[in-house]
Amino acid sequence: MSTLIDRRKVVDWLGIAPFMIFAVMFLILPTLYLVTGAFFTPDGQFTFKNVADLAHPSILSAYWISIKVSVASSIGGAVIGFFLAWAITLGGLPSWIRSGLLTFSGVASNFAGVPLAFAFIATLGRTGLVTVLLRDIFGFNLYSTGFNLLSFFGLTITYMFFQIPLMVLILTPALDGMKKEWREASEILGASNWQYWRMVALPILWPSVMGTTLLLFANAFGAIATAYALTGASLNIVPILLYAQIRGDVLHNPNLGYALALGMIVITGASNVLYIWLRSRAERWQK
Amino acid sequence: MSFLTLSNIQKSFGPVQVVKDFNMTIDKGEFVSFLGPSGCGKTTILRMIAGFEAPSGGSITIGGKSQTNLKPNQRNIGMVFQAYALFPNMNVADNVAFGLKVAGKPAAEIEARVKEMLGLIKLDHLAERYPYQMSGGQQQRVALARALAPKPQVLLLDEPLSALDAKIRVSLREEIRMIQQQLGITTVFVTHDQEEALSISDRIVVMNAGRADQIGTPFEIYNKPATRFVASFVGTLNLIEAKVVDTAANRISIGDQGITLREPLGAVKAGDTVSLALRPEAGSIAEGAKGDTALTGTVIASNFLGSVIRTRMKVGDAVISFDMFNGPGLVPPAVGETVTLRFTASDLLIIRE
Amino acid sequence: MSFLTLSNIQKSFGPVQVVKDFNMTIDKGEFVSFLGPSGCGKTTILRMIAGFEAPSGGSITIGGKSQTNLKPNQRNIGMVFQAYALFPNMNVADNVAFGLKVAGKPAAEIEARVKEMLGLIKLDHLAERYPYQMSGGQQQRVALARALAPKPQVLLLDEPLSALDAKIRVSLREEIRMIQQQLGITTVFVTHDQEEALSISDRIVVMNAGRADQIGTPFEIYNKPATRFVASFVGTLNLIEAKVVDTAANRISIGDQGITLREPLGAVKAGDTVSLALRPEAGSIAEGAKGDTALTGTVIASNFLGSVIRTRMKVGDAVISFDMFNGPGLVPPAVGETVTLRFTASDLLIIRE
Amino acid sequence: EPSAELIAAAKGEGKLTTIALPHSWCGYGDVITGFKAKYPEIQINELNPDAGSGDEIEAIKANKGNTGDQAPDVIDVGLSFGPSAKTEGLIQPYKVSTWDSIPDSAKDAEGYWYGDYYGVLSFLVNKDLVKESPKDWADLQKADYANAVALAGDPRSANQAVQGVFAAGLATNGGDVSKAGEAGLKFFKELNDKGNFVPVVGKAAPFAQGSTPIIVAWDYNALSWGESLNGNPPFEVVVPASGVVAGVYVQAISAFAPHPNAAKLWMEYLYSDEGQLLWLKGYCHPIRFNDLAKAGKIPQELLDKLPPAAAYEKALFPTLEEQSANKAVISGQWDSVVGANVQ
Amino acid sequence: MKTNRLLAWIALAIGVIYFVVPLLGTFEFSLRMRRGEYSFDAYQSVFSDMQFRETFGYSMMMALLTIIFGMLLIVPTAYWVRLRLPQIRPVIEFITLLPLVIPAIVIVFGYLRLYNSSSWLPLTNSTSGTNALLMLSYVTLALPYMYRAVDTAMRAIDVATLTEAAESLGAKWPTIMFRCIFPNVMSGVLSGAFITFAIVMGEFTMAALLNRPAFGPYLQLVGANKAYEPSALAIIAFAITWISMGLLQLVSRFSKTAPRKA
Ligand SMILES: Nc1ncnc2c1ncn2[C@@H]1O[C@H](COP(=O)(O)OP(=O)(O)OP(=O)(O)O)[C@@H](O)[C@H]1O
Ligand SMILES: Nc1ncnc2c1ncn2[C@@H]1O[C@H](COP(=O)(O)OP(=O)(O)OP(=O)(O)O)[C@@H](O)[C@H]1O
Ligand SMILES: NCCCCNCCCN
Ligand SMILES: [Mg+2]
Ligand SMILES: [Mg+2]
Repeated sequence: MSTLIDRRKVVDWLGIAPFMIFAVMFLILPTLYLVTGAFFTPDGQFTFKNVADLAHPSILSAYWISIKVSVASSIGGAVIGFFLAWAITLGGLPSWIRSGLLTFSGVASNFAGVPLAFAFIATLGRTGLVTVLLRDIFGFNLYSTGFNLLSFFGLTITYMFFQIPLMVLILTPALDGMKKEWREASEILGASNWQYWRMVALPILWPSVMGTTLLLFANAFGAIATAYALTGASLNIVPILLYAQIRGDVLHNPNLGYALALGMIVITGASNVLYIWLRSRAERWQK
Repeated sequence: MSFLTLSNIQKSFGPVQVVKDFNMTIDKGEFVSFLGPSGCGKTTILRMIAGFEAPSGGSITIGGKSQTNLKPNQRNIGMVFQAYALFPNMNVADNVAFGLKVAGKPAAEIEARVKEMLGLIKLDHLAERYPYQMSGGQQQRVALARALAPKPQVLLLDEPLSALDAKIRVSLREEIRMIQQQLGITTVFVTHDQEEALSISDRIVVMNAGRADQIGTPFEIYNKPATRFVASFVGTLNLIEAKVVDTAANRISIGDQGITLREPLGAVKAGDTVSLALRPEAGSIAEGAKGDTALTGTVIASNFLGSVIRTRMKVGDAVISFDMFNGPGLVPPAVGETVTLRFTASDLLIIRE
Repeated sequence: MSFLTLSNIQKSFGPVQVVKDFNMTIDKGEFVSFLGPSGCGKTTILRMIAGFEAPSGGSITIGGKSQTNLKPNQRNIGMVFQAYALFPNMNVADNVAFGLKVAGKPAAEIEARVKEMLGLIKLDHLAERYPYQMSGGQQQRVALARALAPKPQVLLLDEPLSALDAKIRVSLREEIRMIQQQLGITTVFVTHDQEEALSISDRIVVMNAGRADQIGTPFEIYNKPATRFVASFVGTLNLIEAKVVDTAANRISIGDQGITLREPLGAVKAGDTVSLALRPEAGSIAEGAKGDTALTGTVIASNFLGSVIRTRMKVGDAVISFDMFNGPGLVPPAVGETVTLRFTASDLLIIRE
Repeated sequence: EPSAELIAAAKGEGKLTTIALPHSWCGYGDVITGFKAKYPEIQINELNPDAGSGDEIEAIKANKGNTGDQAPDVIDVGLSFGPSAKTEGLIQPYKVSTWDSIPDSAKDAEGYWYGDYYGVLSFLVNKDLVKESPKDWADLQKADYANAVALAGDPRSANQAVQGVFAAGLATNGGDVSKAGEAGLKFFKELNDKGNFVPVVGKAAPFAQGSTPIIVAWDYNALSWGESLNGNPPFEVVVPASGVVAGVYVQAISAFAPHPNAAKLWMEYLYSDEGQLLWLKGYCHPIRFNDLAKAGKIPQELLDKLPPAAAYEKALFPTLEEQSANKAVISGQWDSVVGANVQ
Repeated sequence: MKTNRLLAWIALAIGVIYFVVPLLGTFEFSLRMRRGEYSFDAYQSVFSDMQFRETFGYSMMMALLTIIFGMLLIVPTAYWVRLRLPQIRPVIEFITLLPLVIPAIVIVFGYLRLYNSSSWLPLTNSTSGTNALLMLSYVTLALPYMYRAVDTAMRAIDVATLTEAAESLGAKWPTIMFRCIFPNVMSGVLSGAFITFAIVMGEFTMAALLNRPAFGPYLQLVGANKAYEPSALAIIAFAITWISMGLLQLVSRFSKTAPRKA
């Protein structure tokens, strides 16, 4: 009998073998192959220097800015994306808007890099469409308010262009799962709309919202092309440093680059662990 | 004293009118059931009382106060849904406390009331459980407690038992009735299970296609159905086609057996066909059974239903079912056997339309 | 001739043994119901027959062939699930055709068989519908047709009706029974609704905590319950505590009223307490009711259940319910009235344990 | 002229893989077309035209042992990458037949790498937005040029940008090469504090769009971008009056080149008169410029399109040591000194 | 309810402004190629470029292959994890997050080391091998989105019971997978496909370093050297991708695979 159970266990694991083989071959091994470079000098000596170098103030500050931009854009994206997802699921809008926005989100969630940066420069840059229109028509000088597209804030709202759609895409199914009866039950018990959202809807959606926000965080944390194209010479964030070390024609210390990559993986891993822990708390009420 | 009044209520969804000129008054503390087939408008009326739908016409008052401009959360009504609709993120105690918290009641009062409610539904020991950890019947009891906790003026129940299985349904409906009587709360109960409606209601509204076909006590509904629809919807009914033999003498025949009816036949003539209704429990084939009328036929099936054995016999072209109580000594009639069913002529109702 | 045999079946999940040494043989064409409270192991046995779970011990044979090493898709067993489990992406015809297509049957044969099956469940006109476009009852009929289409050796039904409401449940169970008899297919039906089990089974297995308490015809189960559990689970039962007055004379007393039992009292002595069971339908308070025994008590409640009126009366400390058929002329006893219930002494069963 | 054996061997290989050669850079488009026309049997496989020097080196490293289409045969990298690649054993020696006419200061004695072309840093000016073009580095600090000045890359990773900072430093500290790095950073810090510096990477699109009205770039890039706009907007390329810094790129053959003979033939073509003049057509000064000029092989119309020759006479060619010292300062301290206003 | 709808319209309006204005800015600029007037010159220039059509076509092909292969890998995996290995889910979720943070260049350099022409699996030796490697790299990049989309869709159906129903009718696992599971998670497959499609159309690093003629590198090249065409290209790419998704959705609606109510 025990062989029977064992056989079933083996079969269970065999079922995810294709995925695991794929992940090992095309994700994990290639990464390890290089990222272990974090522990070597260019001529192949084992060292902790690269990892120790991460403690350099400019690198620490790069991590810190990266984390801040990622947190800001993931939370901003999550909040606005949430409202949009709400609008197309529970807001009583015509159904063509829903499918239109969903496919649009598919495209926009990957509209990044040079074209995106350029789009924002062409819109909100010093000579951008909106900036110029505001100035010429309303006599309003956007930049005299302290606004600057090439800044932390600018980068955050630019990132949100792909963060929001990602949120919409992933959260829509969760909102679809909200039962009408929950709202009615809370209404008939005297709850206001706000009480319903605070006490019922948000707690129920919380695990999905958190999970998606984590995804957005990682998404922003690893995004390089947009940041580079937007604030090329000015922004000190990890992916740019990393690329400068691996690809630049000046700095060029790939091993330090791999240490930077390792740091990013560790941070993502940590945020994932945090998420799993938070979720297990938030999901006490689930099977 | 009329407490909940529905006057000339209409409701249309687009071009379709699903509730048609509905009138009813319900007394304080009364337990009224809405009984009717699927789609007849029961839920719609309930939802209008709750305020989830606005009537297309007519008015609803509770305790003399028009509800027209009140939102659901201003009506102080309790509601229990078919699919429980417990908040999955809250445990039992929090679910029950919800309406009180929302009303800003002090913590001590909430705690006491929740305790009282859990006692009422006998689930004190499960206060910490989450909905997914409970059976359907337990969940439905919690839903009831949740609806009752804020002391609503009216309790609405929309097929609260239909997702449960038979055994639990019976015990829970008795519990609901008991609690309702204990609290004296005016209750509207929607169901399409006739036994359920009959067993717990003060009055029943039998609905048919957006209208009330009959409003009355269970006894009236069951024994004096106002329409053919009510007669056939409530209870199991034999519908028998009979031939008029003699209008003056109230004589008809079923197969070749003549019967004298109590009810006057009315405007028909000899040779016409009339529809008669007979409930399966109205007659008996026991020796010495009382009854001024008899029909003899051949048994074609005999079905054991537990406490009751239902036998079908053929009389001419008509098939007539009759029930007898089961007992250890009882031998159900065998298929092919000839039996004589005795009943009172007044049990035979003439169905007109 | 035994067709499906379960020998010494055991099943444990981790440390918990949920099926304990279960033995049963089922004949070809027989309709057997498994009846029992939630969690007693009914589904588990069914799933072992289907091959979804491997028994921890014992063997299952069908038509003499051991099923131990066969996967579910090799057993040729039809199954109907509580939640229908129709394939949402296929229309009715495709759902029914699924098992035949999978078996590689020629298109013409599939078409013919699907047509036949849809005729059987009377849904020919809905062949093009998708599951979400149909009511629960219709979906369940399609699930039945789908399970029957490949002509399985055995049909398994796991509470196929419990998600449906009362009215549909009754009509569908009759349909299932009819189809089963028409096709002569060996069927195992799981339910925890006793009326359901009683009304359609050739034999019933009453399960209790992983064991079969009794296996027998509905009549046997209902009228000769082997254990106290079976007695109380099947039907509504009055359990009455009585005091032994005279062992030799088989005399006991309920309240202050003496009764002579038919069944020998056995190893008890005067002054002991014994439990007696009496079904509500066994007695009558009608004048001239037959019966060698009588109990007189005070009515405390009278409940209208449609065809039946259930009255509760108090005899000493015991509360005894009894049913009478409803009829237009019938006036149910009023609360407080004193009535005498007559029944046959052999209806009083002694419950030992 | 390449030997017949080399040509035969190269044709035998049938393919050449290049990397980081944008067609608008230095006339590479024409160079590639010319090579193809001359040796139609050899297919040219162009890898990532937009790559930087670091990418080129990494591509060699990553493709050790790979003879697939991903492995570059030849590279064209910033001066400092020549010696370092040699040390790491990533390139192999080859001396073209015109070897002797390449100035000694611009080649590795053993033939591992050799300078190919140079340009000087210049200002590309959008005439729609900037009426008065800056004439020298110091002018860039004027209030007129608020939000106007951009580099053509990130000084932490792009040679072109590093040299821009270096040149600015050189101009403002009176020509002290050894301190030019610090001076350059100071210059840009000031520029940034005044709000004249635009931290967008300058190139054709932002130039046309208007967000980078003045770009500090190699003259050949400035000219090529400007030309490509067809007068929309009109542009001017200004070589500053002081701090004229020349940048030399070097050619080399990968040590792991899958097609070594085709690579050698490619070098022969690049260093032939024909190849050199094609670079010049792309506004670059080929390394044999003086040699060709002396021999009177340069058509006048090519010279006319370049900034006046006088501008180049003052050009400073920093040595390798000077370059790497300043580079370390500029790249290393850019973040902390100029820092950007990103918080 | 009415205030709800109003709020929804407001949210939508804000979203639309936020999303449309930058695209408008890009569009407006793309029209400015001719001095002093708006024209479609930049578009003409893009469309007349052979390379545009070639690279766009190539990337479309790759996108479709990626979607097909990716779904064949992910749907069964998500299914299996739900059915048999729910405890492994956090691990899978973490793995599928990795591609977001591991820089593409790190991954692709790894590929060049592991699967070069002299390795045990010389994928880069041939064009088809390299194409396959590129496609697999796209699957890797799409993993985070595909997995989540499919897993969410699977939550909505009772995977276990459907499987048992199919098994009891004699179905073997390919039938279960392709006739009973796939069609019912089509909504998830589709939304995963949308994102994948967009990823592949824009991806630069993998294609550039594996040296395949994809649209991403072309976009980058044009962006680096031209002024007006990049904007025109961005608009064109955005529009074509969006239209393709719309078509994909229409096709799937009319094919009878997913007749679920909205
Ligand atoms: N929001 C709506 N829009 C359009 N038609 C509706 C709406 N709600 C209900 N209906 C229709 O109104 C009619 C009455 O519906 P209602 O839900 O009141 O029936 P019911 O008696 O509760 O039936 P059931 O027993 O099936 O619950 C049905 O035909 C239904 O389809
Ligand atoms: N996979 C499993 N792992 C652990 N325990 C299980 C599993 N499946 C069933 N059980 C346990 O086995 C016992 C019998 O379950 P089973 O489903 O057979 O009951 P049942 O008689 O069908 O009940 P119900 O009427 O509620 O369907 C229950 O206590 C149940 O919790
Ligand atoms: N091969 C010429 C040197 C390479 C520099 N390429 C510049 C591209 C800018 N990103
Ligand atoms: Mg309803
Ligand atoms: Mg079960």
